[in-house]
Amino acid sequence: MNTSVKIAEGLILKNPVLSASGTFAYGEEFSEIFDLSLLGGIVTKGLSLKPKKGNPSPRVFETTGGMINAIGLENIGVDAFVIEKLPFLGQFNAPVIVNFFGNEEEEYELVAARLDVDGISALEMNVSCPNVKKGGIEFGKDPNTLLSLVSRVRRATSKTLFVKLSPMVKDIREMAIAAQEAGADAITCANTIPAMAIDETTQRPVLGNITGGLSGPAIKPVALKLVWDVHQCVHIPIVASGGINTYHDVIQFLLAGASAVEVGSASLRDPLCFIDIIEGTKAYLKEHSIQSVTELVGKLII
Amino acid sequence: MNTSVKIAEGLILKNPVLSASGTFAYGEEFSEIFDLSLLGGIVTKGLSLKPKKGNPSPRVFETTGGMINAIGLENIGVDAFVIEKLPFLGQFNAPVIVNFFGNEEEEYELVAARLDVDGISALEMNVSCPNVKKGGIEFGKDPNTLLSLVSRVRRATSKTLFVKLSPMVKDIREMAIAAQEAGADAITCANTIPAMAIDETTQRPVLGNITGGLSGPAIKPVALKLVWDVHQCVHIPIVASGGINTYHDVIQFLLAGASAVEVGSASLRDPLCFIDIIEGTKAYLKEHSIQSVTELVGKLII
Amino acid sequence: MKDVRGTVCNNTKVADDTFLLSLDCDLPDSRPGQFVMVKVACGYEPFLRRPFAILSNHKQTLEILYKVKGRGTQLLAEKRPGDILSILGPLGNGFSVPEEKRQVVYVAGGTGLPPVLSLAEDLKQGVLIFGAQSKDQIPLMSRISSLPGVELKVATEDGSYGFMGLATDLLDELTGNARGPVSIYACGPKGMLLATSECARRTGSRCELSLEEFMSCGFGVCSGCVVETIHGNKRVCRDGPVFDAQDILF
Amino acid sequence: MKDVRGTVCNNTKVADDTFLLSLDCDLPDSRPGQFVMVKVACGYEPFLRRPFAILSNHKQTLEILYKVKGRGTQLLAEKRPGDILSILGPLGNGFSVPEEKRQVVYVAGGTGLPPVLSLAEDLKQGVLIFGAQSKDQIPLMSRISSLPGVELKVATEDGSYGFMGLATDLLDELTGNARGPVSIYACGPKGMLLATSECARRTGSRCELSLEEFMSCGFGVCSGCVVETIHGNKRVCRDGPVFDAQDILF
Ligand SMILES: Cc1cc2nc3c(=O)[nH]c(=O)nc-3n(C[C@H](O)[C@H](O)[C@H](O)COP(=O)(O)OP(=O)(O)OC[C@H]3O[C@@H](n4cnc5c(N)ncnc54)[C@H](O)[C@@H]3O)c2cc1C
Ligand SMILES: Cc1cc2nc3c(=O)[nH]c(=O)nc-3n(C[C@H](O)[C@H](O)[C@H](O)COP(=O)(O)OP(=O)(O)OC[C@H]3O[C@@H](n4cnc5c(N)ncnc54)[C@H](O)[C@@H]3O)c2cc1C
Ligand SMILES: Cc1cc2nc3c(=O)[nH]c(=O)nc-3n(C[C@H](O)[C@H](O)[C@H](O)COP(=O)(O)O)c2cc1C
Ligand SMILES: Cc1cc2nc3c(=O)[nH]c(=O)nc-3n(C[C@H](O)[C@H](O)[C@H](O)COP(=O)(O)O)c2cc1C
Ligand code: FES
Ligand code: FES
Repeated sequence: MNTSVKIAEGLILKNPVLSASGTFAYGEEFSEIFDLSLLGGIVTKGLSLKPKKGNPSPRVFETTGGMINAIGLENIGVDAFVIEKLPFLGQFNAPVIVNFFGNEEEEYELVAARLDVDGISALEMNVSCPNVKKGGIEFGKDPNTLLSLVSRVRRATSKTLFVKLSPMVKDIREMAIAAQEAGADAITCANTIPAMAIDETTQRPVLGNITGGLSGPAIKPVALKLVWDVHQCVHIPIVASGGINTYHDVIQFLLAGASAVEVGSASLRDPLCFIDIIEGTKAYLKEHSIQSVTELVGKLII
Repeated sequence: MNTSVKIAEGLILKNPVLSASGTFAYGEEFSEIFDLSLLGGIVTKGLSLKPKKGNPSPRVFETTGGMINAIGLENIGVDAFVIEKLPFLGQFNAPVIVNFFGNEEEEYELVAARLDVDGISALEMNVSCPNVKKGGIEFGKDPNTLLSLVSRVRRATSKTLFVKLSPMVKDIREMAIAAQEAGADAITCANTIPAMAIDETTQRPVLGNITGGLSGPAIKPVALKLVWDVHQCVHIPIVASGGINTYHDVIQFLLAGASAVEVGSASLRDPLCFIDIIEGTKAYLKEHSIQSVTELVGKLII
Repeated sequence: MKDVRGTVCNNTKVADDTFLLSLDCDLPDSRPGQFVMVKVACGYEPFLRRPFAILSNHKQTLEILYKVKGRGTQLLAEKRPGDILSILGPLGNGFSVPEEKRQVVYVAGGTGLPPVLSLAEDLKQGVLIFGAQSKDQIPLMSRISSLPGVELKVATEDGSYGFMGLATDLLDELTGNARGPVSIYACGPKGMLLATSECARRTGSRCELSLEEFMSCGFGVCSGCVVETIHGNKRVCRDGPVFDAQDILF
Repeated sequence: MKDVRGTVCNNTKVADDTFLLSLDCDLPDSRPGQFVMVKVACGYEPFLRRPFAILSNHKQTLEILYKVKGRGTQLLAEKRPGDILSILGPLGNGFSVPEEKRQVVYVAGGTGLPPVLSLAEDLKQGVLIFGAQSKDQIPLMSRISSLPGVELKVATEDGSYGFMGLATDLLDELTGNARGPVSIYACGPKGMLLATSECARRTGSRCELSLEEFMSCGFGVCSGCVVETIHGNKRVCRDGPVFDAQDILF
């Protein structure tokens, strides 16, 4: 039985189960509880050029079947990551996929260039960030903006490049096509859904940042649809993100067209869920006499 | 204590709690279990020019904190509604708000015109329908398309006009502004979120239509954010829809900027929830010494 | 239809994964074939109610016979005497009363037993054919056997009890040998209903089927549970669950 | 940190809405001030674990003292002996050991009792000031009173027990009269911690505060629980929950 999937020439995952950005920090804490070499890949917290302080507290709130976060992309910055965190991640036998973002095209480019170092297998661009030069509209909202941004980043790095899309767009397909056209090697589909919580006793927003992003099982049906849509229109691999909690979810996302999945919020509640998910996936393959994970990708029977 | 809210010149709701389209049919079934006169308003199933058969079964699927439906807008058609259902609804002391849709601009116009009859207090346009003349892209995805559509319908009817937006757009604010500019009296915010379910044991989609729309508590945080966004940019009233289950939700949506709310999926599981929600809202007002519901609208403390 | 509170009196295992739940509750009078929507949890997990046939509803006591399939029925199986459930019902149309002088045959497969058993307990006549996979899957044997006027015939697929084969094999035999007109009442898996309906057509029997579809509301407002009939889409929860077999487009 | 299974031994009400839970579980050794993340339900309702201080953790027995606040703690209160919970821990840093010759004062308000009580049971010295709204809100009185070497002082806001007023009033008095250097260990509502920290500054006492923030992971990966300190943002779950009072920017 073969659980490995090839995402790009330089990137073969031993299994399709990755961590997700922002729910795995830089790997250190999780390494205390399981061997990170078991993972298909390690996706790290989103990095910016300079360290970022993030949003005021409260930053997280639980909702029905999920949670809203408004961390505000707090991170140690790309330099500190390369110097302080990357060597640690090098110990494990799992590709390191570094999530990053910027506030303008140039910052994306600079961060990507700075991450073109050994020990990193791929970059994941978070395009759900406001473009400060364009009045704060997210890069991931318009296909032309995205095409231009991804093209610049593509030229700035030799690494395998994932583009992580925003879910809340007019048509995710045109975004995926733009990313592919600009040279992305894979599409991560998708980020959290914009959301909000209000405490009616105080009559105030719950989160320090007022709004945040919804994740967890609540959004799984939405993410599944997005992956299915993207699968209809691109030929590069899709990495699914959104509400993956069990191996059932993994199989469903593979069938919808994903080649791999990222597990985010689920690992906040259950740090060992990765192991259950990987084992469950293997057991499913065995039970259904499927030789290779890749046989399932996009094979939804209509 | 005053629970009434004014939506337009001709439309004052005795309380801000309405039924939602597609979860209340034409009112007959619910009338067996409670007095519909208690409602702030009755929103009926979406009507088309001709009767519509809808999608193949299965049509509904439960998900974490919600459900996906792919009913496919099955309805009896506008003529049968006016003749067979409207007289029944006339018995109750609650405004009747008729949801409708079309497959092209002209159909919307014709349905609206046909509904310009006594016994109907307002129309609610569902714009989450594919525009068959424009390659099947939803009317509610593009502000110019929406502006043109709503303008035509506006001319076709003398009724109070709600425009019910799609949640999955680039920026809900530009859609709300377009609707307002075209003469809408209120914005219903918002419809279900596109979603999908897969059964990994059969490797098939669960729903006959493959994809459907997600509703229920799972989407509440998303709907709340959309209402908050829309509230920043329009001056016409907002009617909230999405995951409203309790009076807590009602107060939260009012604070975010809604003048009234629609209760959909919650009433499928609990047909009597309307009464609890209305009573709970009153109790909240009393407890907080608030004279009128309208004092809460948009009064989120930042 | 009313939304009533039911207090669990008993919730006992009566066969493999199968439980008999009795509730103290003030449900309005119902007819065999009608059902209730049960809220199995207070929160939103699961979000929707679950439909169950009314096995009996007399003197403030409601009986439900159910099989554990997923988490909803699992939660139900965890209920203890004294727990309170919200019950919406009675819902749906129920079986029609057979014309006089007709021989009555009930056909039930698996979890399709409750509605037809309810009818048999009401009519106190006829033959009840019950099909199951094996002996361990047969609930309420002694209750059914001791029903006055009703004869029980059991078919098991593995032959561990009664006739080895399908319930519909027994039905074919019975209708083949019948001397007068027959009325068939059936509930069970789709394949069984199809075969039953075929048999009825062949033998010119009257035949009513109680259908199952996944339901969200259960009282007719969402159109989530439709089935195609010769009269167009019909809601299983409101226009059924009992339909004339001739009307169904399988 | 390990994810261990805990079997409920006891889950008893010890004050208004307050329960003492003891679990049979193989949690690694811990220090006072550390905490665990408890999964209160198997499904997704609620989705996240809940943080609770470790009251004690000896000989395979873990004790948690908790107050019912919302649905998570409500579900916990419904657990019965034999039920199994998933426990992640020990988490966080815990209190530091006081230097010799220092007078130790513990200040606890409401649900802030467990971490400081845990420390008092460990150090077996000092004065424990506990503040509550009223008498009914005071748990484990006899256990605390009988602690060797520890003196208990209670303040209730309504005066129904002990001193009428705030815990920090008692603290002010105590530190005012103290003859040598004092080490203060506090956990409780924000206002209490602020006043405690003020008092420590005024009197030149060492002071450690155990903070609470809403947590999603509890082990440092999400940055959901940060607090501002003079050293920048710190994660309450990982860099705390115990902080030097001087570092916190209230
Ligand atoms: C009118 C009626 C009467 C009934 N009477 C009885 C009775 O008396 N006794 C009894 O035991 N059962 C009865 N049932 C069946 C019973 O309602 C189900 O077994 C129960 O709802 C299962 O709930 P669950 O939460 O345990 O399972 P779930 O976890 O909800 O699912 C069980 C199975 O159904 C599948 N499923 C769920 N939704 C769909 C969908 N939309 N399309 C296709 N498959 C789906 C799931 O994948 C799973 O395999 C009746 C059903 C109906 C409609
Ligand atoms: C390190 C640590 C140790 C603790 N130790 C103990 C202990 O030993 N004993 C004890 O009783 N309690 C302790 N607590 C508090 C305990 O964790 C909470 O009371 C518990 O999680 C409440 O869960 P619930 O589901 O019952 O309430 P919930 O329903 O989750 O909420 C309770 C209240 O918190 C509010 N709330 C929820 N999320 C947020 C947010 N993001 N921002 C602001 N408000 C929010 C809700 O609105 C509600 O008022 C500790 C907390 C921490 C962080
Ligand atoms: C606390 C938190 C922090 C996150 N931070 C990032 C981030 O820095 N960059 C990013 O691209 N996505 C971030 N995400 C999004 C997740 O990587 C993931 O795409 C999303 O949560 C949906 O998956 P899930 O439902 O499995 O959590 C974050 C999510 C959470 C919950
Ligand atoms: C079964 C079902 C059918 C629906 N049919 C319609 C419809 O015909 N027209 C429409 O505008 N919205 C329709 N909706 C959307 C609801 O009116 C509502 O906007 C949505 O479900 C979100 O609210 P909720 O979470 O309270 O259900 C339907 C929703 C459901 C669940
Ligand atoms: S389940 Fe809603 S109409 Fe039948
Ligand atoms: S709760 Fe996740 S970092 Fe503290």
